Amino acid sequence: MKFLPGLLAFATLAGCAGGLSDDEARQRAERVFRESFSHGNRQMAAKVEQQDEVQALCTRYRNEPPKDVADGIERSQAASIRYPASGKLLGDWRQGEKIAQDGYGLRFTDPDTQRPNGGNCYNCHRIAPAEISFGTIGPSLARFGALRGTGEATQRYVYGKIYDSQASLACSQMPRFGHNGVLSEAQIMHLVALLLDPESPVNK
Amino acid sequence: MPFHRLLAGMLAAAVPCVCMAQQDTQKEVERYRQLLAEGNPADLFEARGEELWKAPRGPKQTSLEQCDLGLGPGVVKGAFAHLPRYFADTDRVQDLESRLVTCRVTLQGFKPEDAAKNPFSAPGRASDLEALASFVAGQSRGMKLDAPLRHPKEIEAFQIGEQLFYRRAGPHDFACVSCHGENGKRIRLQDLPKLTDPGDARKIFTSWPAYRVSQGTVRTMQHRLYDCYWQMRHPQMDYASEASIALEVFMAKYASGGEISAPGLKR
Amino acid sequence: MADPMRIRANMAGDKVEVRVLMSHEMETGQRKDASGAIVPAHFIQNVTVTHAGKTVLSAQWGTSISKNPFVHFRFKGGKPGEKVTISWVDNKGERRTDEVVIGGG
Amino acid sequence: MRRSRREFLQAGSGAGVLALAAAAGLVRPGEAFAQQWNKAAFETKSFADTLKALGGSGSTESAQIQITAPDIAENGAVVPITIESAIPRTQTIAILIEKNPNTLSANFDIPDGTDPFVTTRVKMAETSNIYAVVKADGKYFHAAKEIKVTLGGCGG
Repeated sequence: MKFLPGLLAFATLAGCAGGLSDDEARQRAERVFRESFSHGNRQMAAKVEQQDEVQALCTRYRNEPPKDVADGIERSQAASIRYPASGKLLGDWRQGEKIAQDGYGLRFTDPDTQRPNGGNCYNCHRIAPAEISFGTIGPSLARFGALRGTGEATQRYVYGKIYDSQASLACSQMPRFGHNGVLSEAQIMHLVALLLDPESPVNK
Repeated sequence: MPFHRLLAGMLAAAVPCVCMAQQDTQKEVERYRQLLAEGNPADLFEARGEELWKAPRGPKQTSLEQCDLGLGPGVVKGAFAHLPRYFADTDRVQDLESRLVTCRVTLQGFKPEDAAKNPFSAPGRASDLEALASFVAGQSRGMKLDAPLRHPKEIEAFQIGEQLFYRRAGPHDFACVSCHGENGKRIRLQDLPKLTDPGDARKIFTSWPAYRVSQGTVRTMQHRLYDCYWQMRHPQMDYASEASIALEVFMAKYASGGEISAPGLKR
Repeated sequence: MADPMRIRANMAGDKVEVRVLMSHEMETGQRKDASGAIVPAHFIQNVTVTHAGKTVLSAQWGTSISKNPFVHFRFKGGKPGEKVTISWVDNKGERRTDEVVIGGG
Repeated sequence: MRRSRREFLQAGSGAGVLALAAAAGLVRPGEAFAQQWNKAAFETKSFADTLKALGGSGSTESAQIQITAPDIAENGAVVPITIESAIPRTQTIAILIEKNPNTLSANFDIPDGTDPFVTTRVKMAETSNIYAVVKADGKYFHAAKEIKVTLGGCGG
């Protein structure tokens, strides 16, 4: 709250000196954005220039959408989740651990090869206790299965959360790994196993 | 109930041991940083930057000593403490690096594309702009950052920067705020400043450019932003682009009053 | 030619405290460049520090000393105003010598 | 012992830097170095082999050697290490890193009048034991410390 006086002063200043209206600022920002990635990969640029509806709404509401907007996002995202046709949701936790550690993929320096994308999970979550280098943007997932149970309902929940985090929490900071095609069905299953398999170090 | 709240409750039992391990790790990482602090290789870059600043270069074989960094031609001391700012001669808001490019063009006669060439070093390939930025920033060390929004274009830049800070896009749905919107968070072991919190912003924004031990080189604020967008799965951000400067103006507003410690020393 | 070292030598009690940063890539010979080619080893092998004609520290280094090396040590017998000279030579025969005047405590 | 960076710079920007500038051209090709480079020792792959290459036939663990280093290094490219020996007549201090491709990192000669103390920074390929090997009065002593190397940033 220390900053409040500054903010107020700024608001006043902006009011007096003109400044841009919110809509003007948004439009200007979009133009500036397009002009500021002009030398990069055009395909990538086209993708980031055009936000999808969820990205645009979360941007507009700064990740705190009003209830009706949030409900709409959660509904549309829940409907987008594709569960494995086999009905099987648990993969191999060992592969899950590798995916959780791996940060490869989709950066402009990552060559377009057959190497699958990583999940970057440890960047934000504590997962297996042996890994001390973990982030804290998301909640700790240590002992997840031991605490939460490993039944089918939990499996479906975890699969869905990784597939599209915004199905259960609109404007969550967590990437929509399945919805955006970052991780494959099999990769998500391996991550479900990492969290839920009783043999996984996460639950030891 | 949202997943993360549910989890927080469920995991309460496991928390004590988690915290203990986390505290030990944090303490050791802190010690690592302290042990490094007694000799910052950024010194080497500052020294090289000072030489470059004074050396006649470019088609006009002129030094940069008469460069106007905002406090008038030839004034380096304290100039970095008031950047980014509006410059009448270019009629735009400029940060340190964009201004260095301008001076290389106007004073030394470089073509704009040559003046902005090789902005980031790589192993075995030093960058003059990096060294120059280290030198100029070091000339404001210990001073307070004071970049008020006076000119209408500075106010507009702040507003544009603010919009960009929250703009989510790309395959990971990331925006700047994804990592820099809350206090006390980290990526892996790296602490993340909440850039709209003056407490964090004053400490962090003012420590760039900084020597990155993981990179073995100084990285500038432009490089920091370029790298953030790389991690965000965006394309290459143009050097000294309007978006980068708008974001700097946005951050500088919250960081104002912070003591400049640049060039800093980081992981 | 390599960039100058940054040397600091100051009295601490009856000893001279020396800290030096050297500008050097310290290539291991194991790193690959963007095209996948091995970057040849390039690293400082010998460091010698002298004061008043006497060696006060010498070192042999391998490739695992960090890029832009840092050394801190102390010796007896120096006085403010006297010089400390530091030299290095790398595996390609490149050399650099710099000196500094000992400062007060 | 830790000094702020500012002190470092202030001291460095006084008389020191002037002398340094004056010395900048003083590179004398052919200047003799006090010692050779022990190629064989720097190619060894284990503690025992390094010790042998340095001229030792055996080594005693000693509590009089102190290694100051972080338990966890945020980045293996730069790991700060201080070694201090309280063993009388310390002649050399070597730094060995068990799991690096080559074990020996550095060997410092400590003449009379120089403290048996040195700080430097080393690269570590992975979590590993590091050894400080001290030669004192012709005999070899050592101490060990494990340093964990972690992935500090966004990772790759």
